[in-house]
Amino acid sequence: MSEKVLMKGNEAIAEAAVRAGCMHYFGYPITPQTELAAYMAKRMPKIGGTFLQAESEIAAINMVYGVSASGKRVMTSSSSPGVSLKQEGISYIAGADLPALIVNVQRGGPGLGGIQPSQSDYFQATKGGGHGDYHLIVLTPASVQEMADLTSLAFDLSDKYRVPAMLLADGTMGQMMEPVILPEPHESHIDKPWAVTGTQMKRRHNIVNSLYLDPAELEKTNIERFERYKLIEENEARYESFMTEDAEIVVVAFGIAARVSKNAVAAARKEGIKAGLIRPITVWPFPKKPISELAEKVKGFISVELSMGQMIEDIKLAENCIRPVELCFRAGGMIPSPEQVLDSIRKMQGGKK
Amino acid sequence: MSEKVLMKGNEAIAEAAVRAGCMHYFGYPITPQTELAAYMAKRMPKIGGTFLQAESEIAAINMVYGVSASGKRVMTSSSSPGVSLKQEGISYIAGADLPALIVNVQRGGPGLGGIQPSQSDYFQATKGGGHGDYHLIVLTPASVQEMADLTSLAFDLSDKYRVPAMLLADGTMGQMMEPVILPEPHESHIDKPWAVTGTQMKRRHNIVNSLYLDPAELEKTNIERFERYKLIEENEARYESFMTEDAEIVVVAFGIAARVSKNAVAAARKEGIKAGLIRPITVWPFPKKPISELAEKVKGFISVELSMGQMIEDIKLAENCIRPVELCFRAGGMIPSPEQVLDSIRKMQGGKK
Amino acid sequence: MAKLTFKTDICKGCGLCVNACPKHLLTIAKDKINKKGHSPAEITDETQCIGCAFCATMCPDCVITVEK
Amino acid sequence: MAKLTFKTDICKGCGLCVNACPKHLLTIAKDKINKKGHSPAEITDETQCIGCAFCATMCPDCVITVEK
Amino acid sequence: MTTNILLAGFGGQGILFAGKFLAYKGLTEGRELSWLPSYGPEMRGGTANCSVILSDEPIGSPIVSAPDVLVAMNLPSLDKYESTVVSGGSIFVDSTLIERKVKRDDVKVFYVPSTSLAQQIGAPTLANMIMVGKVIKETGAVSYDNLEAALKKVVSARHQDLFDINLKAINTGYEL
Amino acid sequence: MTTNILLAGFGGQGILFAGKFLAYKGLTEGRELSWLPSYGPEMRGGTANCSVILSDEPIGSPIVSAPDVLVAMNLPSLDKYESTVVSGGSIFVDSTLIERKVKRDDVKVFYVPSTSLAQQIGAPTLANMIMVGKVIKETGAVSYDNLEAALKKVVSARHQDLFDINLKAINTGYEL
Amino acid sequence: MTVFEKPKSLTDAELHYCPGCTHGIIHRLVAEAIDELGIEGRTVGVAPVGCAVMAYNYFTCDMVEAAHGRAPAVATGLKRSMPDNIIFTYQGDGDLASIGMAETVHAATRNENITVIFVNNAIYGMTGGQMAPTSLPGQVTQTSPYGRDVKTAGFPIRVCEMLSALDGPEYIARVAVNNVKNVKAAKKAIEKAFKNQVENKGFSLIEVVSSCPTNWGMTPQKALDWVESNMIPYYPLGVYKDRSAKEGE
Amino acid sequence: MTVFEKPKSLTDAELHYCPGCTHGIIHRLVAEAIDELGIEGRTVGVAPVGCAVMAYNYFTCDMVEAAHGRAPAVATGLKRSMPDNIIFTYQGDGDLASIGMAETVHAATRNENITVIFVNNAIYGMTGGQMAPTSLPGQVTQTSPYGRDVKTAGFPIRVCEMLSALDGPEYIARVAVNNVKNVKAAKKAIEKAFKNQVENKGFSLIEVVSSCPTNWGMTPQKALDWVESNMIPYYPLGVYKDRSAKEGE
Ligand SMILES: Cc1ncc(C[n+]2csc(CCOP(=O)(O)OP(=O)(O)O)c2C)c(N)n1
Ligand SMILES: Cc1ncc(C[n+]2csc(CCOP(=O)(O)OP(=O)(O)O)c2C)c(N)n1
Ligand code: SF4
Ligand code: SF4
Ligand code: SF4
Ligand code: SF4
Ligand code: SF4
Ligand code: SF4
Ligand SMILES: [Mg+2]
Ligand SMILES: [Mg+2]
Repeated sequence: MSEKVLMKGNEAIAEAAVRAGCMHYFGYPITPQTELAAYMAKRMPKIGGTFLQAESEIAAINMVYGVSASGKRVMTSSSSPGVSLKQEGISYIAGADLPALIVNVQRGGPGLGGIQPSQSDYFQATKGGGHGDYHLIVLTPASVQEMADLTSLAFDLSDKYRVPAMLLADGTMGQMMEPVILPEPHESHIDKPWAVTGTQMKRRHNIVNSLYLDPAELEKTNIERFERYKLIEENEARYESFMTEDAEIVVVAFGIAARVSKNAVAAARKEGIKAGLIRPITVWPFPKKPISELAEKVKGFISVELSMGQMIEDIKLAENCIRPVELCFRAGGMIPSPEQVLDSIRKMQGGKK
Repeated sequence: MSEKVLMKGNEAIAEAAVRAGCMHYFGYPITPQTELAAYMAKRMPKIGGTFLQAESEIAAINMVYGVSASGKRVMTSSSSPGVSLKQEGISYIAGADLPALIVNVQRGGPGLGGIQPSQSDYFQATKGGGHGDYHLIVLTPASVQEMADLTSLAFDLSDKYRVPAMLLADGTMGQMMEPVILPEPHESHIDKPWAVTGTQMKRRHNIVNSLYLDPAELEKTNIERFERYKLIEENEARYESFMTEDAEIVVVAFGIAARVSKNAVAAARKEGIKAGLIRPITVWPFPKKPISELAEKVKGFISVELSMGQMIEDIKLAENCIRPVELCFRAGGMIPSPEQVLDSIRKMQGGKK
Repeated sequence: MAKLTFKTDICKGCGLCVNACPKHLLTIAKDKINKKGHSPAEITDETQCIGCAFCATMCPDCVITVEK
Repeated sequence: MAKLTFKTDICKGCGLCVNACPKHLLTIAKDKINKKGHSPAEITDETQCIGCAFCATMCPDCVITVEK
Repeated sequence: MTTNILLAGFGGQGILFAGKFLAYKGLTEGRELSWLPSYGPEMRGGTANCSVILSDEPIGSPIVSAPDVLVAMNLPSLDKYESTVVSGGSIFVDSTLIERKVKRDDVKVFYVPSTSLAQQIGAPTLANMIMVGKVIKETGAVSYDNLEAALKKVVSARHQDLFDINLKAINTGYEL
Repeated sequence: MTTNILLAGFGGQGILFAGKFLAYKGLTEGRELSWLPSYGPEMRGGTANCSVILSDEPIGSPIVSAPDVLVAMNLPSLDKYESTVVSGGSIFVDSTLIERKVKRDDVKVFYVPSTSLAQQIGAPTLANMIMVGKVIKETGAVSYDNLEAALKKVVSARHQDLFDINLKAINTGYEL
Repeated sequence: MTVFEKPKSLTDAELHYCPGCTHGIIHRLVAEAIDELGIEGRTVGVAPVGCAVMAYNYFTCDMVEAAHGRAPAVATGLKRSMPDNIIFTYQGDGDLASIGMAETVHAATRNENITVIFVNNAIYGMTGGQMAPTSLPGQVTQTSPYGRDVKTAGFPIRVCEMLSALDGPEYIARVAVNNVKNVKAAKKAIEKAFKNQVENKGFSLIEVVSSCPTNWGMTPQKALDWVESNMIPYYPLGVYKDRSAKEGE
Repeated sequence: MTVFEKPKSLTDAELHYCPGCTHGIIHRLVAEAIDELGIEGRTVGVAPVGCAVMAYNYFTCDMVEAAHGRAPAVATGLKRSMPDNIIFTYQGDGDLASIGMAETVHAATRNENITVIFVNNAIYGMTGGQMAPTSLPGQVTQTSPYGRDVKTAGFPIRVCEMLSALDGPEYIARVAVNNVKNVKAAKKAIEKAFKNQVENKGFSLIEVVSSCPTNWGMTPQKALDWVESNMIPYYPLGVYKDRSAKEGE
């Protein structure tokens, strides 16, 4: 096992990607994820990989499309406005059943907004910011260690299901340093017979495409894809559960919001309030099961978000609107304090809504 | 009152926009909405307005941003992949509190997909395809008459609330012809003291902007904006209710799906099944009230969509998961037949799920 | 004399070959119609053909094969 | 003789004016510090100033006003 | 009364135009109506079809999947849609271009050699309007009165010279 | 034990670097830790601050909103954060740049003329590391042993020539 | 002896193009170049969004369908991950010079080692005849119904001239396919554009002045005549840049 | 008599730029042009995303903040809806020549009647010093840590040269602000670029070769020297296009 090193979250993603066999990076500068590209700019030339600063986010995502079509692991990273620009490209990648990793280190919006941490691209990431019916596998790291680990996982899942993956982090995760044990180098062993590597005159040509002028055929590909999505929903929903066994009030939060919430839950326990935390590690697929199970026995849920309230809808859908779900939020780059979360917990404990 | 004329839906939007005082159109060609631009290309030069074929959808939406900043009514139109490209621009318009009309005549996706009618950009339109916390006022016409009427309404609402509006149509609505009574010409009477028309040395400079480097300030603008959203949710949710008074099974559908569903509901009634239809005219704000009220007395809901199932989530949230909500769908450009919808109604009538 | 073969099925009757022939040997067979609904090109007098393949060069649909 | 006025508060001590002065009259006051934490520029011998405004021309922050 | 009409043929046969005429005719009669084309990329060839509904009540779906009236202007269209016609409905066949007969016996069938007729009357591109004339006569979907008003609207301003020949074609069909 | 440290000052004073050193020191001691900078557009000036948490348990939020230890390298920082320090915590003030005194009396206060000291030892840019030395001495947030290992990691490979002077600065602070 | 037959690098699929559309000729020339250089097995083509969108069905090599305008970016990805493969894009004027302008200029300035076939038919064919960035002044299209007014709609872009002002690209040439002579010259230029890539020389772009009989509203032959009389005068044929040749001088 | 003072069209807000950053000089020149032409009351400026993002705080005229790279499109919208107003954009090299390349070329080819101030500092200032499309060969930046390798990162784009190849634009010139002489010439060019708009002549773009001491890692004066010794040789100053002048000849 490698030793612990101290790294920024953005850098941990980069190094973990390289170790996952990703030799091709395309990006366009934007705060707060510039360290990721800077790391790649140093690292890739040394190992014969590609670091290319594309002319735009749009070019970057389409370069990703090209590399992925060739069967190689590939990634891009950006932050909120840049990820909006990638939406058409992401929809194409999804529509062509190509694996890829897209990193969004979110900042406050809408518009140019600000550069402080945010989680307000949750809807965009989970419901489909691009056009058409599709999903991304969306992973939400809550530590620098997870920035690395989930990067590895993202590549593996994406290859396995031929579904693009997104690492949905926030500025805090990108900028903070923590000790991290980097994953061992590993490559994909998944065959990609569909890749366009040249026929070598040995097979019929491969075509990477998302056009189906016959709507019946397009419908068929959509339905087939949604069958894969169903498999993913069944097998790949991930979450961490903290003090939920006997919890009466369950906080649901991911990323930095989960870190803050953990403090709050611990503090609530000290006050004798039976609080717990469900931390989704994947937000698509959303970990419905633990939430619907808890719904049977708890008083209510609190959605803690760095947004005006987006995940709260998925919580309600997961728990079948059985219990109240309250929102505890900060927006625009602000981060809720443990005290704010604790207050929400207390309020739910006190008043039965 | 003007006489009935026969027009394609796409053309009805264009003429209605002109009559609503929209003198500026920017777009980039894409099927199935080309007739809209073609109409504008003929009409605008004759009335001293602007028709400009932009170099891309991105340029078009940013030209819209520019005109809107100057206080004038302005619009753009496109179809699914093109609307994905506009997401950053839409987020900017929302973030700068500018009114504007964006028309999406949807086609099948994801990716290049196909050119047949679809409703699979529902999530993108209603949950925010762009980054950050924001909403559009999303109107969904179900006839050529509504293509015209809702265009007028969209401009008015957008100006009133300083929230961009989207007309979310499908290819069928754009391509079909029906008799239509065009709205009388009318202009906005809403003052726009924030517009950048030149200070004329008479006032401090106006700034149209969505950047707030101080996150507390950005949060404040977000919260203020969400207060306006709340007003809109309270006052502007629109829907048509068809045979729901005594209904046991309520179909929820918009656009072409609603037209098809109306046939199915009528057919079900003939079979003695008490079916009804709620047709959302706005999907953001979603007409929660009629649905939650009906939930108390009906057996269940059926969401009929030209997608793999998107609006169904909003129906569940609206009815508080009290009754089952079944999905009846076609995807990729296919359109459900009245028989298919009728089958879903029969199934719900038969088996209690 | 050269030998011309037409894949008549896929000919679209566009007439570009007709114009390209320096010997004016080609014509669109107005009385025929292929399964795609087009009147196909044909050669009037093969004996005069010099095998220059100008016709084939201008054909967008690779209808014509020229042998000498 | 020209008269120079410095808005010392907003000077960033970049030194571009110092280099621009053909008469080498300007200097950065290393011992002073303004409220933004910069050592501001100042004129050493105003009597020598020819009022060419080269200094002001190169100042990115409009610190200097020149009168003659 | 509601008449669901489906017109189908090659691109270039004026299918959409024929449908438009019926729609405008309906409009001048003050009826409810809808017209919906199939649409595709602009490349020539392939099939074209169009749904027209004429009714005295508000129209639900504008898509005609079970036509009362089918106008088939080429074989692929007949093959594709013959079975969709409602029992008791009518099928109009361009018998110049379609050699086979309709197989069903629960529908009225009209064989109209419209493509050769069109050539005969000196309007080779107006087989479509001959069909329209025949449809009007046999189905009463729209009335025969005052054809001119509708035709004026559908023949674009720039091509009013084509007005007379279109009228002639419709009448040719009507008088068959 | 958990120590929540907040370092704050002007951009350019090496605030982030000082925090990084503490973080690396924690790493070499095998402790749990987090380091979180404030970040902004690259334009110079303005304030910079950084949260460092050192702990023997897993760390929840990496944001230090109630510091045990505040290092204030300029007046705006002291003004902003003085009140956030926990009762019984410590405040380290650069007394060269900050003329006023700390108003609270429920905290330990250390006035360190680190900017002038730095000039005196010939390392004008290392006031930050003098502060670090003092923090180590007074708080024991990290141990004094084996400073070199941590310093080696934080001083980038290309600048190992700066190693000695940094060490000197830390020791200067430690020995105050 | 066979004097002329369909190149091997074209599949047997019938082309969906309109009668007399020059896309077919250009496809054939590309296939001939691939045949001639013997690179079919290692070539990957990138289809645009435009009438040629289904080019992926027509070439026997591996194919990728790119988003509208982004073919050069997709090709960049392909080339960077498979430097030994031969990558070409096939793009229309809307695709390459309007929505994809940034991708075009940047692939050129990077001297990305790819081959770009640029079909300039002065119109948006696929979407039914809208104005293209290369539509001529005064040209009537669906979106310039009164003729392209350069005052409001701008001047046509001469892509070769513009790209030649960059340091990056290796080879930039303009050809036409309106008659036998021009087709033969076009063939040579296209071959050179592929050969450059084989020899790692970098970015080659061939602009092919072509026609769209359908949307120009002309017979196929009239359209070719219009190419001669209207297009070529505005878009002069020739080699605009040939870096190696220059270096070789 | 006042020989030199802050122009009226600048607000009293302190500039947030780094010490010695030439953005300040260029702002002043723009304001002087506005003052001189007496157009402040009808001018609307468009700020970019880049270090000059907050330019909206510094000009006394109405201002709009555009998305990264899209200022020419925003300006087009403003100009089309208010033809009597004077619209200018102020953009960096990343903004104008990388992400915004398509918008730049198309505004130019449309001869859109706007004024573009293009600040070429060969770097992405705001985001902390990444490679710009105009970074010089060999230049070390955060994303070209071993120096810009033209083989993989491409050649710098000479915007004036490229745009001058288009028929559209009215006036294209390159100036610098690294010394008094150049600043004075820059002022003239910027004034002309505004005057052209007042006279409805069309698209004018002034490229201002400038510096970024912070991300170049130099003192402000060293950075200006580097402009002289490295930037100007690669980006020669001068008028690249002046259509009316030509017509007048
Ligand atoms: C993002 C996006 N915008 C617009 C379209 C619609 N569209 C399809 S092809 C095309 C232009 C085709 O013109 P050109 O590139 O000149 O190719 P041609 O058909 O003339 O060969 C457009 C605008 C699209 N598919 N995607
Ligand atoms: C869509 C988008 N992509 C990227 C960014 C991040 N970004 C902000 S400024 C900038 C580049 C600034 O460079 P330049 O235009 O040269 O201006 P300078 O700061 O050098 O004056 C970038 C990439 C953004 N805000 N939006
Ligand atoms: S080969 Fe030459 S001569 Fe023979 S038919 Fe063709 S063009 Fe005419
Ligand atoms: S050129 Fe080809 S497609 Fe056209 S008519 Fe001649 S053979 Fe037929
Ligand atoms: S005005 Fe001229 S002489 Fe006087 S200080 Fe400034 S630069 Fe020097
Ligand atoms: S140029 Fe201006 S900011 Fe710089 S030192 Fe001189 S006066 Fe100060
Ligand atoms: S529309 Fe034009 S470019 Fe497209 S296939 Fe037809 S003729 Fe060719
Ligand atoms: S980073 Fe560079 S361009 Fe930006 S303000 Fe600082 S010196 Fe100027
Ligand atoms: Mg074209
Ligand atoms: Mg720059």
